[in-house]
Amino acid sequence: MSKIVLKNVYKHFDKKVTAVSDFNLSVEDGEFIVLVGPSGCGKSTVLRMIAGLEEISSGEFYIDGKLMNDIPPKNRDIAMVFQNYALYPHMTVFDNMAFGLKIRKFKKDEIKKRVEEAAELLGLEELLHRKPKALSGGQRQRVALGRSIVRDAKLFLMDEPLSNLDAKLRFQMRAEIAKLHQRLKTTSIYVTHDQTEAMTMASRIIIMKDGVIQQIGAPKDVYDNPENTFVGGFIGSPSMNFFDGRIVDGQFVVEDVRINVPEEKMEYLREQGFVGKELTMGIRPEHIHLLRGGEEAGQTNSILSKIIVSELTGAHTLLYSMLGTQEMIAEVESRTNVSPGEDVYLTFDMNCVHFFDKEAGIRIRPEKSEVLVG
Amino acid sequence: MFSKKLLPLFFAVLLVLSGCAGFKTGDSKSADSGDKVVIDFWSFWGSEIRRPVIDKIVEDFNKSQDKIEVKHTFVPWGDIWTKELAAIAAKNPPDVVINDINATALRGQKNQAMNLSQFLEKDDISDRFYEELWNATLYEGDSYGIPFNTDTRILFYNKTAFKEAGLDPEKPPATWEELWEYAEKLDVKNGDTYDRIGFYPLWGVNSDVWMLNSDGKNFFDEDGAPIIDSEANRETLEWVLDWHKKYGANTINSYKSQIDSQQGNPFFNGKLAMYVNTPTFYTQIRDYAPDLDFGVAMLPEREPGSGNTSWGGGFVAEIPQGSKHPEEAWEFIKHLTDVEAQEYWAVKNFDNVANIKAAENAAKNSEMPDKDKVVYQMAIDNMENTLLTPVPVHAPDFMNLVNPELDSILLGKKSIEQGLKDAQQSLEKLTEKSK
Amino acid sequence: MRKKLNYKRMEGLQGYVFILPWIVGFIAFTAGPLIFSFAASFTNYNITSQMDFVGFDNYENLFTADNLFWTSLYNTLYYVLFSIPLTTAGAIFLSALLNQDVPGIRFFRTIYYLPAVLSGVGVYLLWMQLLDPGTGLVNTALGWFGIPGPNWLFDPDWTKPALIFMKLWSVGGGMLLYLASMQGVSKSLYEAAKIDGASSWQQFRFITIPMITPVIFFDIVTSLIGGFQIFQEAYVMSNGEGGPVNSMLFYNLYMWKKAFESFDMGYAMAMSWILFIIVFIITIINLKLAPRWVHYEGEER
Amino acid sequence: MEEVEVAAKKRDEERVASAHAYFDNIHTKRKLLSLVNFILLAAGSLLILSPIWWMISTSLKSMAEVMTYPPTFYPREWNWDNYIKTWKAAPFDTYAINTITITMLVVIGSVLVNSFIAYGFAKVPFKGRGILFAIVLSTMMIPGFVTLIPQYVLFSKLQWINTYFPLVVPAFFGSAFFIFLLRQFYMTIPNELIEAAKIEGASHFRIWWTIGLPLTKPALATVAIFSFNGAWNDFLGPLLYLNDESLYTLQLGLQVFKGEMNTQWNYLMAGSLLVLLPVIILFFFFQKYFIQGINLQSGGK
Repeated sequence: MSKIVLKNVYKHFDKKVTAVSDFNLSVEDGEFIVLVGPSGCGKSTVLRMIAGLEEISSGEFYIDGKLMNDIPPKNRDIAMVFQNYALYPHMTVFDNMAFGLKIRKFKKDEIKKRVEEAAELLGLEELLHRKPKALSGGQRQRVALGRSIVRDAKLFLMDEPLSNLDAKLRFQMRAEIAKLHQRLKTTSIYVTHDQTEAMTMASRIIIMKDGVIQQIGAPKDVYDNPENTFVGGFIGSPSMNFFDGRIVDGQFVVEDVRINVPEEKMEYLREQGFVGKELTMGIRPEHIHLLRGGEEAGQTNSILSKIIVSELTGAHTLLYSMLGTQEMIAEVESRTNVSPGEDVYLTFDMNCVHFFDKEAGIRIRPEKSEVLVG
Repeated sequence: MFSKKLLPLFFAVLLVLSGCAGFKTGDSKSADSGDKVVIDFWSFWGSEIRRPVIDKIVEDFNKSQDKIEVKHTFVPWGDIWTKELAAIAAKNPPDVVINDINATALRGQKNQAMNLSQFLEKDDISDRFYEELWNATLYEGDSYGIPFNTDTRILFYNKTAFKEAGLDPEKPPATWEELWEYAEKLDVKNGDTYDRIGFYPLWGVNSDVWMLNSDGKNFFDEDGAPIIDSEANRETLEWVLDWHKKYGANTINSYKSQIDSQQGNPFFNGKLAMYVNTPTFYTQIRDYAPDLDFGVAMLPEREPGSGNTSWGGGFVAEIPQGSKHPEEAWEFIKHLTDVEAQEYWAVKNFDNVANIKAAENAAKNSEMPDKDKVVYQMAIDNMENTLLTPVPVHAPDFMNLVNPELDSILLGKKSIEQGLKDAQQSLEKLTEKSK
Repeated sequence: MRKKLNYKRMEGLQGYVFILPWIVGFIAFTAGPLIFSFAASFTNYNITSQMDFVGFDNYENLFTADNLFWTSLYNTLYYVLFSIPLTTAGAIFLSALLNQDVPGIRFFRTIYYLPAVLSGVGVYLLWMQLLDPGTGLVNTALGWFGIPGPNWLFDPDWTKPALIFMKLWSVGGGMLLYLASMQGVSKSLYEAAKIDGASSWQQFRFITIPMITPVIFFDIVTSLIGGFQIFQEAYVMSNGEGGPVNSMLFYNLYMWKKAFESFDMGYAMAMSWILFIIVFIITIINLKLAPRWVHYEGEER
Repeated sequence: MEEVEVAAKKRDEERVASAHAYFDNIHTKRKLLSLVNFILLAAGSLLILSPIWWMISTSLKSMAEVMTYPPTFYPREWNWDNYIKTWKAAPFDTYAINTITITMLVVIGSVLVNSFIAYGFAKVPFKGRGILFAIVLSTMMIPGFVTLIPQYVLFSKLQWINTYFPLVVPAFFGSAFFIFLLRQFYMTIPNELIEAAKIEGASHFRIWWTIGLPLTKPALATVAIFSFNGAWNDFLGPLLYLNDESLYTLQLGLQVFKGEMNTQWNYLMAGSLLVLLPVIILFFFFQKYFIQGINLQSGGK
């Protein structure tokens, strides 16, 4: 099967714009890699370089140890699903799926067998003789998938395949693609701008910004330990809260609010000389808790805040308020009945916060120990 | 679908066509019949009337000897000379071409047509033709084309209309003044429109013909100096403008567009009483208005004694520069312009021919009906008055400068004095430049 | 680094293979005559007897000593300026009508295409008849509405409008192009627009027009090139003269007269290269402006 | 409570009624629009057809009637045999076969080769593509007159004079007009389609053949019609390059009715109409091909 490696890959357009810089990645056989990032971050360019649709400006790209830079797309043994599906409008579903096989001179019955298998897998049996314009969006998406499956390629590339579908279909297809991958175990690289898709489907996520990899890791890893404020903010919904402040006397001071910092965090902050410096503290909304009136109220680390908006999302409620002049979102149990305008006490789970260098936005981590938090 | 069917079809077509005549390269004259020299002869005579006549002349020539075979090709009128020019440039021209007589000297100067003096030295046929025609073919004393046919301009008038207007049908107008008086009498006005128009000078010919008629002088003198701004020309244009005012632009343009486009001519049904055209116009009267009672006359004089000068043109047979068989071509041209062929042409086409003898014979030819003979005789008689206006070799495109001035004058955009002065100046500039 | 023949370069080579027929044809049939005409524009070439180098004389004469050159240029610009917008708009409008479901639409399409098929001298002679100020069909019809028709081909102010009018008559060729491209516009776009409450005009303006801009662009560029080369109609309808008062003396007509009547071929070739430069500049401007308004579905990225 | 129910029922009814009214309204509107279209098209057809009626009417008149002034709108006598006389006035059978031969080859060449070249310009990236394309366009900008003589000399050197080669062979090397036209259509094909095919393993040649050709069918039909028209009506080409009357084409044949002195209008018009007829018939039946547009945005929004 296939292992792919990208080493110091760069992409320049017109010698001026650098779309991708110093991209390094090693993918194991059977992995499902998701490239995620805002539009224009270079993720599609990476995919297209892997596909061979764009030239690699510098760096190396290997499949199974073989340098692929100068191999044309057709010889890379890859399959790709496009955002617009790129179905051939003048061919039937069957012909669309069979196209690649015909070109590769497969025998007629073999083509038929493979297409029918894929069609069955995707529930397209009834539609084989239709043309793309007679299909719904979801069906077209399936045909595009089917076209890739029949090829039995080493590597499966998907470029925002779900972005043209409505929310419900997207959810459904997401699960289907994940299921498909579990069955076929083909190494896959998937590009999306939707972090939820990334989180739910990936075996590893690559977060990109401005052509540079921000972090690579398993979804949980990336979620729990964002390397920088960008990743912290991009992954997770609602996104992480960030507060600018400084460490004074073992406390994190945000404007006029003071919050105690646990000693183990203080230790490495002190060691690395961040005391008194401008820092950014990041905390996920689910790590901000609502204090019941009375017993716990008024204890340390509790903050009195006026709720501006309260949003019920189902199991949870999002509470919007302000910490000083900075916006704050808390995700609390939905049974809590809090109305806008109400003053409540919120508390931070300080074991789950991250501190970032304010200038660089990079997470400050314990120097020696690899102790993970949370 | 469309791919699989098309390709074999395409090759099948190619295969079939490879046997087709249009795809055989090589010398088109390779199929010589025996030892005969085949010469190419291009003319623009392709109509059902003229074609058989010229074909017969060619056939007679081919039968008359056994050394030369003339192959006649019809090439469309006007475009024939573009084609000839290209063929001359490619050094693969035909051997004989019919071309415009008025530009013969120019083609001689430009080395397009062959200098024929080498043949004329051996057999001089120059005295076969009207002198005016022969002179038009000369450049620096050498001839570059042999006159074939010619034309002149005569006045046609409607005798019935004359009678109605109380005019003597046997006494056509002799001067411009008379022409005007007659027209006044012949006009039949009906409210704003005319049921009959007496005469308008610029239908059938242009104002330059009247300027020529006025004093027998062209726009250039013998030395090539422009003389367009002359007293006579000014008077002529004044006279033309008088006519213009008389009938008004709307009436004039309406008739003119019909006449120019060679459709619908008001002379045929008596809506126009007098009309200037070539003698061959008679064939149209004969064919399209057989009942019309008409007479012919020479162009009137500007004033008694100024002369009935008329204008003519015609065609020559020439040997393009680079012809492979000039000797044989010459033989054919001699045949083409000899009495027999010329007379045949004249009688069959009712056309003025260049050969004097042939023209005179034709007028007496028994095949020609009496009515035809009257007109034909007039055509021959008028040759004495007929001048040609060969293109001056030093200013071949001078009309580009003159025409707009004449247009401006007629449209009232410029005074006659100004227009002629401007024309004179631009012509002087032009001749100056090309010296 | 080995950069000799990677697949992108291979692809580039394929590109050359695709355009190879054109390159071969260009070199074999076009380049030679073009170079020749360029070289000859610096000579007094008269096709048959002379071809002496005269430097920039031809060009200099054109700009400094030849009024007719300017007249012909003015006439041509006038014609282009009015005929291109009118015929383009006319063709788009007509194809919009012919793109509808109307009974007998196939006949209508055929009828409107007819004038584009009719070509050559015969048609222009026919138009001379129709534009006859007295009995011509055009002025007769205008008369029904109480409009006194102009003298068309006899009035220097009306000759060019007459030619433009004639050109409008035969917009059927352009109509074909637009019809073909309108067929490619997705029905779903119209459906979406209808749901958004767009009127027929708005649908036309905001969907049809943008989607056919590639063809509009093509039409404008090629009709500009063609418009500058107007010749035959003027040649026929003015009896080869360009009159009255040179009002139909278009650039190519003047060039033709120079080349084939006074055999001043070198001069005519110089004229042709000046025209080339004018048209080339306009085309380049067109190409540069194109990305602002031409929408290529295929390049949406 | 009953009151409420009644009110609700009434509301429902009203809603249904208003929906009916809405759809009725749309329906009548659409009908009305279609009617307006029809009237517009019919009125326009009269405008288009009136010159053609003039041709038909002239073709049936006797020459004497053609020459009467003022002209008659209907022929006084309908001389149907004019058509037979016309056809017999020259070897039109031969001319027709010749014209069909040339036209067929030109159409085949134009459709295949231009599509091939245009694909290269639109969808294969290669170095110098922009400049080469500019040169393609440039070749349209040089007036034909100035290259006429050198081109004739060239074909003469190739020994191609008096053959169909100069008329047919260039069509197999692409024409700027058609290359540009087809390029515009290729540009509207989404790049993803091409890329998808590349990944599936298709070469550009394969993509052109299996995807490019079928997807540009309407444009190809347009090219076919245009090139048919061009070859069928070509006058200058056959005039220059054919010396043998047995090789002449219809357009050259028609010229026999035009003389230096007078024109046989009735025969000329009859001939022109006869020559026109196949083109019209072809167009009528061919139009379904460019009406069969292919919805290229099938994947998209």
